[in-house]
Amino acid sequence: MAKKKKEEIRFAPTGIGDVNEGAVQKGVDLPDATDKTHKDLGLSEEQLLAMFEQMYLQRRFEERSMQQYQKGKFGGFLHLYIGQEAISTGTTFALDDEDDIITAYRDHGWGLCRGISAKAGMAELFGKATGSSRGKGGSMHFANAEKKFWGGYGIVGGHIPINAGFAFANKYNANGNISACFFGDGAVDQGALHETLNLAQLWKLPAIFVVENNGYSMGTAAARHTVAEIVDRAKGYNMKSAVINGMDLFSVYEKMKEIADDVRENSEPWFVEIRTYRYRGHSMSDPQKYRTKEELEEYQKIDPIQRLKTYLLENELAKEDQLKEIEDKVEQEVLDAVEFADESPFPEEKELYEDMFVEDDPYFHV
Amino acid sequence: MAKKKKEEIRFAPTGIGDVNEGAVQKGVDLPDATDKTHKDLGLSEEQLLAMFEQMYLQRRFEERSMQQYQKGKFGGFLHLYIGQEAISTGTTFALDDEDDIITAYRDHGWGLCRGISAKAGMAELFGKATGSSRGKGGSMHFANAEKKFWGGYGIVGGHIPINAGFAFANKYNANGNISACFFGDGAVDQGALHETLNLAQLWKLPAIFVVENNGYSMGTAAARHTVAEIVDRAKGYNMKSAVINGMDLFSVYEKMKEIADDVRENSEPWFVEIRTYRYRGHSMSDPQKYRTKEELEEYQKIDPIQRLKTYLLENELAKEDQLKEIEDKVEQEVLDAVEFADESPFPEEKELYEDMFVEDDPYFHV
Amino acid sequence: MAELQFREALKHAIDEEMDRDERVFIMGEEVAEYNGAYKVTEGLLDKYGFKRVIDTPISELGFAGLGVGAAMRGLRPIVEFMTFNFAVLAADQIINHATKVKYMTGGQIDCPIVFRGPNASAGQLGATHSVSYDSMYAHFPGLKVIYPSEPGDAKGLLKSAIRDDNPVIFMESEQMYGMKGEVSDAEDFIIPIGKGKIKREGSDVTVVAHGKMYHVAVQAANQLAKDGIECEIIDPRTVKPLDLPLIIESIKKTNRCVLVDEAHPFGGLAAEIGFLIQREAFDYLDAPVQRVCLPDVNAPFSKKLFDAWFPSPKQVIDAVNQVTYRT
Amino acid sequence: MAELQFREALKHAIDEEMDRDERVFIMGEEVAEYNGAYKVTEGLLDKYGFKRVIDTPISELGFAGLGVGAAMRGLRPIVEFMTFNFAVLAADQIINHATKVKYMTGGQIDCPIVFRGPNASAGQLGATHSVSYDSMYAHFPGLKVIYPSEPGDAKGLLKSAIRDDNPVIFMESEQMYGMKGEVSDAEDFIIPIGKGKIKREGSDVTVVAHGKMYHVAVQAANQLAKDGIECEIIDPRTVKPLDLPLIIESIKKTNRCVLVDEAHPFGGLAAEIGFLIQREAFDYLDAPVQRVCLPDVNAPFSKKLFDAWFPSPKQVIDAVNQVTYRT
Ligand SMILES: Cc1ncc(C[n+]2csc(CCOP(=O)(O)OP(=O)(O)O)c2C)c(N)n1
Ligand SMILES: Cc1ncc(C[n+]2csc(CCOP(=O)(O)OP(=O)(O)O)c2C)c(N)n1
Ligand SMILES: [Mg+2]
Ligand SMILES: [Mg+2]
Repeated sequence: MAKKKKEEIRFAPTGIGDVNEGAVQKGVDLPDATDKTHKDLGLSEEQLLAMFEQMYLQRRFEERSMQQYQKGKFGGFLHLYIGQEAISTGTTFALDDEDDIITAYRDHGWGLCRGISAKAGMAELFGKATGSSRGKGGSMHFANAEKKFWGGYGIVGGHIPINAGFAFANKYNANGNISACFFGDGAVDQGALHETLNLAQLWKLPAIFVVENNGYSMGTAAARHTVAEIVDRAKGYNMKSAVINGMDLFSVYEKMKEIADDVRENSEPWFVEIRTYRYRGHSMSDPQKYRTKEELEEYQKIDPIQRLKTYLLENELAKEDQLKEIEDKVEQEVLDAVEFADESPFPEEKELYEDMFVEDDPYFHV
Repeated sequence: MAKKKKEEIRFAPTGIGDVNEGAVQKGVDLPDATDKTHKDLGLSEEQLLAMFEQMYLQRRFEERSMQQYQKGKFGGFLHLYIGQEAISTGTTFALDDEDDIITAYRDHGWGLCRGISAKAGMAELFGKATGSSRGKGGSMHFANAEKKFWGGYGIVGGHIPINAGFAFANKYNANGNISACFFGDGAVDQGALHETLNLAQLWKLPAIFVVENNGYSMGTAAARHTVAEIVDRAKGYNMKSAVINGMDLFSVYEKMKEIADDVRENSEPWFVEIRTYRYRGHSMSDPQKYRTKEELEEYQKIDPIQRLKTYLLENELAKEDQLKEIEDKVEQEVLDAVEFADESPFPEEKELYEDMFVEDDPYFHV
Repeated sequence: MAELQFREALKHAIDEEMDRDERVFIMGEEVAEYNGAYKVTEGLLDKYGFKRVIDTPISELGFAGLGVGAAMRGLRPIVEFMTFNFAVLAADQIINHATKVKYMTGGQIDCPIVFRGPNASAGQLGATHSVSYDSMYAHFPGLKVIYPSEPGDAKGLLKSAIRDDNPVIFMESEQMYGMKGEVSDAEDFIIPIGKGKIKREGSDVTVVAHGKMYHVAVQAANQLAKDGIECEIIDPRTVKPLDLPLIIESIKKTNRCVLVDEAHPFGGLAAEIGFLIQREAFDYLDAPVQRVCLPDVNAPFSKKLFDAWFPSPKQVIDAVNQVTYRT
Repeated sequence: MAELQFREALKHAIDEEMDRDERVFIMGEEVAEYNGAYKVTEGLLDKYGFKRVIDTPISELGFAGLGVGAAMRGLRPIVEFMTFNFAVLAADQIINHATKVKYMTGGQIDCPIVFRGPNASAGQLGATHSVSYDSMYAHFPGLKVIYPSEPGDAKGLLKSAIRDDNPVIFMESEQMYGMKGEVSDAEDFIIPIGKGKIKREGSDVTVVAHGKMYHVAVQAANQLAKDGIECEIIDPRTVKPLDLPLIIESIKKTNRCVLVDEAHPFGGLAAEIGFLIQREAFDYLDAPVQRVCLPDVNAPFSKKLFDAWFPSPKQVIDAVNQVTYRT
């Protein structure tokens, strides 16, 4: 064997670009899915159908938005959640409507789950006055304060301490609500996480911190940017923790419900790693050389929407044409949304100066 | 038992101010000291005496500087290291002279260990041109680049990533050196630590990160500001770790040597918690209500300097008067230092503009 | 009128607002059991308990962000930084979150939060503990920035800040905490944010100075008065919104201006006001506006160097002499 | 002369300096295997290997600090931020450490480091991705700040920055990376830091504009020329040190000035230059200096609002008309 050359000093672990070691670094391994049935989980058939509709809506909403982006209907970043829908959907059904949710910039699915209509969402992407954030936020800043979805945020990790603030407020007001924060595997490397986990555990805040580990932070496989198993970060804080299979709706629902109950009961935080996969590139201009087609296909084979569909059909909870009907309805909803967005007016120029301050006639420096 | 009242919502764990629970929160528990002898550790008698002298110098230097401060000879902060001298001394003897050391603002002991003379140190406190940092740094910024002591730093946690940079440079240059960084228990809560531990482990940097857990971050007992056992933070990163009794010189020396060897050999970082105690207040204006006199006395009973002295005498490695001679010599050295500092000139006003940039005739904006 | 220390005035403001509004709470390093690193929060723990007076770990980014979240959910946090020098670690939460969340969500979410603590230097604490950050924060849209010079202003303005529905930066000074001054004891004494004050009338030159520099300006003015030069001293009190009309009115009278600012020169408040004056009162100026700032150099430790570094009455006098062509 | 894209010019600069000096290395998010988020580092990994082209986690504070440490120990890091908007998280390492370590240690320790990446807005990326940070960094002592407008300047200045023995902030723009321009192919082509350039001669008004704003100024000047107004455009190229003499010389000729700055107004570069001009060329000014900046409002997403927000040639023309009293 050849002696190690001195030039072989290296720092970051290597992935696809490593001509010597060749192999693409794999993103993530999935834990087993739950084997509980919907009945075991206390889910009704209507709920299952609602979940199906919700997941399908997220999927089609994003597929259509991608088309519109490519047509040049809007600009900016567009980060698609496709493949991860079981997480938003399972979580939203597991939490109470009064519980707080906050996430990063990959936020369309979360917005739709928490009451942003396809129309308001699409109009936001288009930057229209009718958008859910009046066109001020765009793709990264869906929010629906009325439904306690506090938004998408574009600074990686920046919203993590904010979630502790929600939990703080809930505890302060003793209202029995909890808050859940979602962020990517890339955000795990931010100091904000560490400071927040310590604060949350120290102050016994009723908060859940969830890593949606989709295997990659932009072009960097998880093992290339962060050490150890992500879930084990919890150990350093004596924090309760769990790993969940995020490609399976039932697994997400089951465990998130259990965790939510525990948090509500004991006012203690959890750190959760949900493993999942994003089918699309990081944003719209990603050549995706950091992963193989095979890896992508492996996950597409266990697509969460398809999996639920199969479950519904195999257990005769729904018929093909019933599901088709839902799909058609969703399809129409999304097409209507595109039309709505397209036809909606842009904000008026004076709106540039609105929403900066609470007062009606604020000061702007000139 | 009375029912919990609603007003009893609380966030930070409570210590001395807690009228209900009363007790002062204890700072820190010590692990056992090593039972090895100096021979087991490969330390010669001269080394022991040098260590004694070094520790005693740190102690007297600081006691005298406190006096001078109280006399109004200089201003600013003055954070005394008294009680923690076994850590600087044991470490400096355990590391190679070429290894890098960096610490926080409680830095006098480290500076003296790494070649700053009592004179240059005292002059620095006085803000004199003859000071180790030419009077620019003061108490918080002792440094001796020649001896690879890269300084004291006043932003809590700020120097932690910098130490990773030293290790990076050592690995880059393949020079076989390692770097060690010391910080307080309070710094553990800074995000910088988390980011650095991940980077160091991921990039396999030859670095040691040491918490000098003296039980308090200003007036806050460790358990009131940070969760779990500090050393267990390492678990989240799969990092090698250790807890050391910092009141015992031999324990520090033994373990730090072992760790340094391992880091040098394997180019992998360690996270180390050394438990210790500071005898004085945080800085000079600290009423110290957060701890009891008894707690302080408990530690003073196991004073590291006294302990070494007893060891030397009991094992007949030195006679009383030999030690007395060292003490007298040190005493004189410190008195000379005070005189030197007092008599040294202040920097000239033009020096205000020196040391900002490398070039001789730099640009300053006016 | 009561004569209070600066720190007492601040404490009264916090106390009154906490008393008035259950949603107001305060957190920061050593604010509770230690009674505040500089004793601004002395006694508040006893009065309001552990729920509303909260010690934090040294996690500036974390607890600032926690405050932002709590504000977004309807509470009214006062976040104390031990100094604004350490708040640099929390800048992301202030600049990227507190000031932007309302805008990015199309107005859905308010963020009523006060970030406060000592600003700028406090004597010989060296380079990392001596920077003035008021101009920096004023640069970013969405923040109100206050750096008062006297206890009375401090109380009235801090109360306004706590009641404000937007993020506010409120700056103090370690070196002024012990300074005494008259504080109105009118019930619920409030000073509106954005109003400066003419604190000394004079017709020869307008001197604008806020925070610690106000006192430097006063010393200079007293000295100059002996020489027959009467300074009009304007304390803007709030850096942003800036009470420009007040300044311009004065310039129209004096036709000369010296700006005294504790920040470094490049792009500091002095630069901004100087620019605005030439823009708004060009025809009234009889001399170029001059500024007295820190030099473009880090804070040195050594007393001798520190004294040379820190803006002095002498420098103000020189600048006044320059704009009045007395040199 | 070669015609290169901005990103190519930057890459050539990095490449040449890495080739020249073993101590130079580059790190940042996605700089290595992904070839750079904006392809500035394309091909460098292949050429220099994993030791010197290094992907980092999303830990801005951590890797900036690591860079500072490496620089203190004799290496010459180039730290790429994906944008300077994210560098806010690293501000403590830049402001409190890189710029202060030499001073605090009485000159013992140098810190030759370059922090670089895109600055300011890049189209519709919303409030947290659109802020211009050059003035903010220029405010603090100890930093050199460069924000060039054209590929040739970029190359010559980045090479200087990498060779500089002090910390340097080097800013680029996502929207300019694809822009082409002439780049000298003289061997080892260097532009000294601190030298501005008259990029268009004219006698009617001086327009100072750097970075992306330079191109806005050029559009305005072309338009105005049709109207018989000749702008002298000065690109300071480096924000700090600022080439004030060049600007003052020009003002002495034109007697009028418009400043175009991509920052928000309060305390931005425009304020600073405006202040300096009135101080240094008071008697030469025929009209108040005007500035064209971003409004004091966060960046909106919507294209319509974004276009209204971003400084336009029209605004520059209006300002020129104002200082030439043509309105
Ligand atoms: C503080 C900060 N640094 C860098 C970026 C640029 N950036 C945006 S997304 C991203 C990758 C994040 O990956 P991950 O957290 O895994 O989330 P995912 O995209 O996979 O959902 C990066 C580097 C940013 N927005 N904020
Ligand atoms: C970022 C930052 N926040 C706050 C401070 C103020 N401060 C200085 S020392 C200190 C306590 C630190 O305690 P610890 O880390 O345990 O070190 P020790 O003083 O015990 O040696 C605090 C809060 C600071 N210097 N830097
Ligand atoms: Mg990811
Ligand atoms: Mg401590």
